[in-house]
Amino acid sequence: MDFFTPAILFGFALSLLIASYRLVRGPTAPDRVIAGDAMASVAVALLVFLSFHYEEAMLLDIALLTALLGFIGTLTIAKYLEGREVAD
Amino acid sequence: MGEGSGKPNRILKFITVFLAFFSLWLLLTSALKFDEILVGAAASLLVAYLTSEIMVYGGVRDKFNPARWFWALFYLAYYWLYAEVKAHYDVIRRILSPRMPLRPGIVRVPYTLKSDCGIVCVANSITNTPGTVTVELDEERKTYYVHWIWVVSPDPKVCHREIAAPFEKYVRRFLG
Amino acid sequence: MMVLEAVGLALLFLGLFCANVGALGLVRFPDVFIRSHAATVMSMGGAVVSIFAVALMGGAHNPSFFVKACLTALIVIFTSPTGSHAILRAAHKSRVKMWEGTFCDMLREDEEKDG
Amino acid sequence: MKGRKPQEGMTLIVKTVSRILAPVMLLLSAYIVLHGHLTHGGGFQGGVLIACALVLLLLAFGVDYVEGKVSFSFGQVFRSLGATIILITALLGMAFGFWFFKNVGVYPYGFPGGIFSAGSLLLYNIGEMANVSASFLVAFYFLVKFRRRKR
Repeated sequence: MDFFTPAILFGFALSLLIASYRLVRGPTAPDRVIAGDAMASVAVALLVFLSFHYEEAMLLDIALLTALLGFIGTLTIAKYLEGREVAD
Repeated sequence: MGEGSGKPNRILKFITVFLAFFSLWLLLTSALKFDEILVGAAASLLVAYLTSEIMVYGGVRDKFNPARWFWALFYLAYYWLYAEVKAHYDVIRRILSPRMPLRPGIVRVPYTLKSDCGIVCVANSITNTPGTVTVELDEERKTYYVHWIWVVSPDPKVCHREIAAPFEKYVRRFLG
Repeated sequence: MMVLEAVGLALLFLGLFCANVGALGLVRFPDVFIRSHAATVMSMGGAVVSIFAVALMGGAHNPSFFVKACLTALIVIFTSPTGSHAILRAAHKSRVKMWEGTFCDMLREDEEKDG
Repeated sequence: MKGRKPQEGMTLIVKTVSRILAPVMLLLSAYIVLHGHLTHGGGFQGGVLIACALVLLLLAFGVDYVEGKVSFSFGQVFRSLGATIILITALLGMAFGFWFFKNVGVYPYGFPGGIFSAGSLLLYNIGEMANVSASFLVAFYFLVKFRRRKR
């Protein structure tokens, strides 16, 4: 198992790197939000893998909360882009 | 929502939500010690008391029907082993081919479901399969507006047959 | 237990392949709506399959790890399509320019018909 | 839906998903607060998560819905209640003959690693959770109302 760990980490890092091109470059704001959302879910997977590798159960809680809080951020930006107030 | 307005139904709803939260707490702590169970029961009692009206609409009796659970499991197996794999293969082929065959468009997809949870389950299933994304939901016309990566035909009947019908057929059995 | 670990490892590499291909599609596709399909490949095929694979690998020795990781995957399955739907609806309402080769746009037609 | 006044909140999909997720977030915050002395996290993090659950409902359903459930004055009262619990916990240390904020065992200690093993730290976490969650909620209400009056 430890033999494959560098390859797995490299795969995660490569996908995050390629997607961050769209995050930096994206012509409109929804492009950036879509790329950031996808990167957040891959980062959750990376946290779960690190929790397995270091045998650290607390990283799982952090992954759970990252998945939940990214959703709230996406909804907030969506409401802002629709051109409405947060309240209604 | 008309059936969910009696006192026995409210108590039944409360018990259902409490059981769900208590099992979630046991899964989270994953330790069967006495103090964990005591504190977890207290916390899930409090949260269920506060939120059981928000969480479950309508009646609660049919949620314990075993036939519905069987159909839900069947739907999960169909969804993860056939629909997702097929859609992923299709979109990955389009990404990797050098000429990128694309014919995108937003089409109307009518639906015939009644309950809120069923509508949302089908909409999220459509979004979760790559190739189709639900952009807008119109409750009065009973229509999803779906962005499709390869529009076969803009006719709503063809779109319903290609996109929503395989999910609706099973979701109707367990969510109505 | 070796079988579970081998299956988990194979699934993990499949998930990594999907994540990289989805990221590539995110770069190559021409507009927001089409890019969201690639983002779905990244979050469903990449993240959820990887989480499930790691859950299989760790769950061989430690059942609570399996349960918590599957809970994380469930939350990703619930939230990812909803966020995608909300952001695309906002993009369509704020008139983000669509690709020139777009075949049809029924939603805009219906909105203009209603006035 | 179209051509008339815009609907309150977001679409049915977002409403239903946030209706299911917000109670789960409340339970997770209870887990974080009550295990505050065993894991990372504690009163502040749990309180922020409660405020996040209410903000999720506020985004999905609109501010009038959330104010019908948790009113502004209830938030103020709850915040003061949390501060009072923190003060009582701090004074307990002096009441038992030690210094300010000394951790004392107001209930019998359990075995190490259990929930009942922390003395008055558990009470402090709960008070901080009440204070922080209500403060964040009141701050969000202030922001929303200020924006509305300006328009």
